[in-house]
Amino acid sequence: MSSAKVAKPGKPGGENLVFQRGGFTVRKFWCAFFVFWPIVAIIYSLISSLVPSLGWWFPGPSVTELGQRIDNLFYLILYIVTAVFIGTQIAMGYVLWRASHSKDERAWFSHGSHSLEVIWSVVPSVILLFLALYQMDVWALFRVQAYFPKEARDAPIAEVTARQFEWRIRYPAPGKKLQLKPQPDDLYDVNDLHAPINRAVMIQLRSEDVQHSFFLPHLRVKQDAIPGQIIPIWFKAEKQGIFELTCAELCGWGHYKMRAQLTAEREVEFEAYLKKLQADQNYDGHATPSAVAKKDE
Amino acid sequence: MSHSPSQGHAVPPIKMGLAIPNSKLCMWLFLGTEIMFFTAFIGTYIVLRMGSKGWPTDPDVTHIRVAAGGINTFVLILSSYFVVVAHEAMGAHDFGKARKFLQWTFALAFVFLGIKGFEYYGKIDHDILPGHIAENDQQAKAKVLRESETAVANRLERLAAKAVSSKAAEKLPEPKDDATKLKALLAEAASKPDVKEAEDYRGFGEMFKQFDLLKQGILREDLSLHDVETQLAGLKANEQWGYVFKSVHEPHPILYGNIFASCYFLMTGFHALHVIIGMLLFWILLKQASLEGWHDFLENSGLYWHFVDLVWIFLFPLLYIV
Amino acid sequence: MHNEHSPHEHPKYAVIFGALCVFTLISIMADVVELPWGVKVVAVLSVATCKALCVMAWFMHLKFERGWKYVLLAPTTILALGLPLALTPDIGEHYYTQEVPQLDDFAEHQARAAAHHGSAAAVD
Amino acid sequence: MSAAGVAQEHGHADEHAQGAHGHHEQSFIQKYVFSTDHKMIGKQFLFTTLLMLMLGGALALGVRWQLAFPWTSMPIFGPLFANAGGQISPEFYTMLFTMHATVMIFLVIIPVLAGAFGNFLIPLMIGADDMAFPVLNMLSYWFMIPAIFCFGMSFYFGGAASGWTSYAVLADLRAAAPGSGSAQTMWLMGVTFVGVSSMMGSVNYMTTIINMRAPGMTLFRMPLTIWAMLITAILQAFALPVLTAAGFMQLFDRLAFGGWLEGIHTVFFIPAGLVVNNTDPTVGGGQPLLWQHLFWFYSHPAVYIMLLPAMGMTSDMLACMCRKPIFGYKPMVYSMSAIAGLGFIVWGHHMFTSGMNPALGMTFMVSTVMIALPSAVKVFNWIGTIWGGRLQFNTVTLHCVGFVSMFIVGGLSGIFMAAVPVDIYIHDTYIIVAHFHYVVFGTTMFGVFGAIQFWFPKMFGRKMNETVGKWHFLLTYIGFNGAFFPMHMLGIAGFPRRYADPYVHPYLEHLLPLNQFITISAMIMGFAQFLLLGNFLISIFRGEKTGRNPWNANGLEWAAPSPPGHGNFDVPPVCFRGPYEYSNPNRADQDFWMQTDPTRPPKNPPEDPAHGHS
Ligand code: HEA
Ligand code: HEA
Ligand code: CUA
Ligand SMILES: [Cu+2]
Repeated sequence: MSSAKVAKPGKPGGENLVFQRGGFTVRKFWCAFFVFWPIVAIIYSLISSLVPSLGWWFPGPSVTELGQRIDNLFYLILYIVTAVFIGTQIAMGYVLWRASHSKDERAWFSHGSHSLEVIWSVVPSVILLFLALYQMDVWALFRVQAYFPKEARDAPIAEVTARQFEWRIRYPAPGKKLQLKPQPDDLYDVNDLHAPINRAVMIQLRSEDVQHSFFLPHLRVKQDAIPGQIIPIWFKAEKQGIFELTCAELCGWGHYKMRAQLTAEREVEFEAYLKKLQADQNYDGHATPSAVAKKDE
Repeated sequence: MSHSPSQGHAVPPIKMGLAIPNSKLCMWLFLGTEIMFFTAFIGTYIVLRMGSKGWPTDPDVTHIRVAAGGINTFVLILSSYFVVVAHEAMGAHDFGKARKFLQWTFALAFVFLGIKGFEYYGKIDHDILPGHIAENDQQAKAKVLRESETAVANRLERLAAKAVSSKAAEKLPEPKDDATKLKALLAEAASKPDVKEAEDYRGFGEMFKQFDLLKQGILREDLSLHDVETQLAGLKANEQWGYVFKSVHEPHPILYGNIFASCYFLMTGFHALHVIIGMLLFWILLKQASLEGWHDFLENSGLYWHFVDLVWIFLFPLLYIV
Repeated sequence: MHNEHSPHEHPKYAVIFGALCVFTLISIMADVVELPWGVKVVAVLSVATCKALCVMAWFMHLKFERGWKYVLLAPTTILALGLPLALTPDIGEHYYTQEVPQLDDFAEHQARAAAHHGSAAAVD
Repeated sequence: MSAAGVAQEHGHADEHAQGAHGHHEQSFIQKYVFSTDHKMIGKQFLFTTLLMLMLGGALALGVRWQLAFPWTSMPIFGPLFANAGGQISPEFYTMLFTMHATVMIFLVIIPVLAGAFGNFLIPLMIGADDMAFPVLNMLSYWFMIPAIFCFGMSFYFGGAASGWTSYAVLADLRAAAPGSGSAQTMWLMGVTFVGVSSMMGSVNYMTTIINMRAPGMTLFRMPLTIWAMLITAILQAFALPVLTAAGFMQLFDRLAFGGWLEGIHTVFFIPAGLVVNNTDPTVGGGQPLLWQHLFWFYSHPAVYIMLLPAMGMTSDMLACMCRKPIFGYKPMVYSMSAIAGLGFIVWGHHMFTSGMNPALGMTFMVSTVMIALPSAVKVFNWIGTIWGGRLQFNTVTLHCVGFVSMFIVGGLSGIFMAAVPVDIYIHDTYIIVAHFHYVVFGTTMFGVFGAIQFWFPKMFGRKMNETVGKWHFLLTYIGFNGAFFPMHMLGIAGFPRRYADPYVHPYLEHLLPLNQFITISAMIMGFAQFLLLGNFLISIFRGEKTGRNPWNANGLEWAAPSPPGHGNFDVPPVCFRGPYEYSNPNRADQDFWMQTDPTRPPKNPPEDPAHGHS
């Protein structure tokens, strides 16, 4: 880059690497380069969020109201963060351009500015505190048991037990309440959780072996199943359908295939499903079971 | 550095930093990290204990002896005291005295470890070891069964090996796999008049019968823990072969016993490890022909030793009294 | 400059040693005498803290050190107390229901033992 | 390796430095292997970590291969691993990302910052002739070797397979992850050794920085690198013992002996009654969440251990490259301290969905969000430093700008996670993977690459090739963003991490092409590292020779010969001013003013130009 200049003895400093600022085009190129990529990032994000058919964004609008609120918080943060991102990148591009193109012999000698320092501590801290406090109630609604809807709290519909690598589901017999300990007339199913829609339902989550995580992406629900704890979760699906239920916590080699589904259906259908489970379970070998075969194991 | 500065004027005569030797600063910083290390252990113990709806505290169950802990506390305090006076003596250049005090410290550390070892022995003797402890009747019974089966199998194996000639021993089946074959071999051996230990086998048939009773009882689950206890005591009491069951522990379920034992051994174990490291430091000192010039070393080892003492000062009430 | 203190400054180590022994005796007494559990905990832990302070102040010469001791020990103390404190809401207490099978079994067995006085009981 | 540089124009000076320490010849072993010289130890760390970077990167490419071309045989590496036709099995995949993270975090990033640059720079920058405890320093390097050995054994035994977080119960019970029995144990021992190594380093650094500064080097004349190293060492000293302790607990939980010891193991993290893989119910009484708390109590501060030194070095480089004092030196120091302090009280943000007490979740959310504040101060101050500077785009500058830019992205994505409700959805999805690669690779590694280029002349007396350096930057930067920016989208689409084959889930099937794009970008980035490695190795022997202060920088290290001899300084350094007096109007003849330069400012200094300029 530069020809080496041997340092004069006694004076610190060797050959001068610093003052070569590169050709004009080189400087322009790098400034453009650093400005270019945030633009790409933003365009890419815009495309992802505005073209849902690409599938690079949420897997559809949330099926629960609470999930909707989570999405809204996500967007709120996204707006703030995008503003900060654009702001800082523009500032960065500007100072880079200035610094690399300034015709001044010397850089501006300044150790900083107290007032600027105060401004850029206070403004973000206000924004951040607001962000934190603003999130609290959604969190409380999702996790603090006292805030759970009463209907959900009173009658958990099922107990879901995670194990390597499947989800076991236990319902109380129709008309009964779910007990902590298994009851003789409980109903069982594997990897297919049914829940009524338009009603807040609660589930008791357990793990039989290691830690798993109960993840319903379409409902924005996620809760780890911890061995030794029974953790209630609630949701209120507002749309009928079959939704993916996955495991989101590393639980061994089969973590990725710990796949199940949530069938959200109308109340009557749900009751019918429980009835059918009951009938299947009580099947004594005489009736013609249609659905028994469907069940694995 | 011996070189004089090329600059024209004098070097600012400032020694930057703290007015304590590097080694002492380093020791203190290290002790800071040690505090965090033990914080993790002690904190774990405290919260786990708070979070368990029960904790074995009865000394008859835990075999924790306040007296032993108390004496050990005293021993450590005394050894700490000897370190400071040794340090003082070093400061006064009385190396002989310092050495004597250090020897006391060293000896007391041994005493501490001895008492600690005695306590460990008591726990091991009663099988109060993490992972081994039955926490309910079911597990206690299963444990009795497991242990007595091993005891019987071991005894069989030993006897068979003794009884059968070395050539025959090669034919021996795997003892645990094939108890019946072993029994047959044993019977054969017992019938040989020239086997000295033949009398050992007298009554073994009876033993098998009684043991089977216990075993079936436990397996059928129609013995209460109390019954198992009585039967086991009966087996042990037999004059001829009771000794076979000596290694079987009394069935005493300890609720939360495993986590208790985990915490106990972890904390005291790491503390004992620190005692040993401290002893090494003192050993290095005592090995020196002259203690001259070892002042800083002694001071820093002393700091370390006091820290070891400090840890024990908290372990003692937490483990022995609370 | 140096923290080499002249001999007359030296504390009577024997006195400290005596105090430590007394503290130890107090702790043991707390165990021997029947005290409510809470009182006992507070008592022995305060005694332990006093002992620790004695050891640190005199045996470890902290009393004679300069300001750096605060810089070093204040954060350490905060962290050392803060860690167990922060663990308490999750481990020391339980927000969710704990599954402790051995606890249930234990209670069940104890109850059964009390009811049957050691006689056979063949329920699962 | 550095011998080539020693004998040059400052040869006479080196002689003096050596003279002070006796003239005895050092054998090869003493000089290059069991060296107690901080510079050599730093270089040893640097070589080791660069090597490990390649290894960790190769593992990452294995991960990427599986995600882009699931269940197809992997070229080059596939046959090596000889897994059923070079195919990656799910067990193997788990092991790949676990070991990838382990290597990258414990053997690359932490040791390259603290071990390599900490070692090399601390004594030089504070004007000491070596570390306070050279032998301890040497040991801290040599304790890396058993760590590497243990991780290697872990690999050999089939690989630890519990993620680098080694969450309890999965990592505690052998039956839970069949085949990783000894591997997980070796892994834990490796972590313990790394811990011991870091511990030794950190007490040594603290002692050295506190007590061995050159005359005049007051605390607030220390370069930000030194501040960062000091704060990092403090973080390590207080956080690491907790991990070591927890590691021991997990190790004892996993014990497996025979004889009368059979069945002995502790139960700290194991609750009772778990039926794993159809084995007998566990005995227990412990709490799995406890491990997470203890682990993150270390590992969150650890992410700042992985960042702060890079922040300090970038500050120094940026000031030099902009020929301008750092904007807000004291705020930079305070914000680093604040990051460190807050770093101790935010660990719970990794556990928002873990079944933690929700009240704790709220507390941790507030503290986590607040940690963005000191980070913001730092970002703005860096931008402020460039503002009005006189910049040239050399490789060092490029990496520094890359550092700041990537940190903004990585930091901002952290805000989403810090918000608990949002984290419910995005936890353990690829948005997390995107976040931390932006901070650990995008930020720290760019800082490190810049630092290698910047201090290379001091290390070897030669400089690295600029053109190759720029190509390396360009390709890495493009490859990096191509690889990791789309991961945000994957995360938003609910793509869980640690999945060997995510495409068994219908709602993820359509993401395969995006993953292939990511993989190709990762390969570009990966192969760009050969440029770095080649440039580095070749420049050691062929690079253009440089003098003492090729960058016209201010720090004490630039007053020493390049490379410094044993004992570092031929002239005992004295510090007369802060490290950032670039373009000081009091020096008309040059735009830098070395800390060792005894020149006094003139009697009537010109007006403070801070007000005058735009
Ligand atoms: C060098 C490493 C590093 C750094 C610096 C950070 C920095 C931060 N991290 Fe990150 N993090 C990791 C490494 C790092 N992290 C790793 C490795 C993991 C995953 C571990 C695993 O699970 O395997 C992780 C995971 C992780 C999680 C857990 C996610 C989950 O698993 O669900 C969270 C949650 O809060 C989080 C948050 C943050 C925050 C808030 C910061 C903040 O410090 C960032 C602050 C910076 C900025 C915000 C940008 C600059 C500021 C401005 C430009 C000012 C203006 C800004 C606003 C007003 C918003 N990180
Ligand atoms: C310092 C930390 C660091 C660094 C630098 C990296 C670098 C990279 N990481 Fe890593 N990563 C982690 C830390 C890091 N990672 C952590 C902590 C996890 C979490 C693990 C867990 O879940 O437990 C993770 C997980 C992780 C995943 C998620 C796996 C999963 O959840 O299923 C992925 C997937 O794409 C990934 C990819 C990459 C890539 C492509 C790079 C690239 O930057 C790598 C670029 C390549 C090189 C720099 C080297 C070039 C080498 C060659 C081309 C081969 C030559 C080989 C020889 C000569 C031997 N990483
Ligand atoms: Cu279950 Cu992952
Ligand atoms: Cu974190």
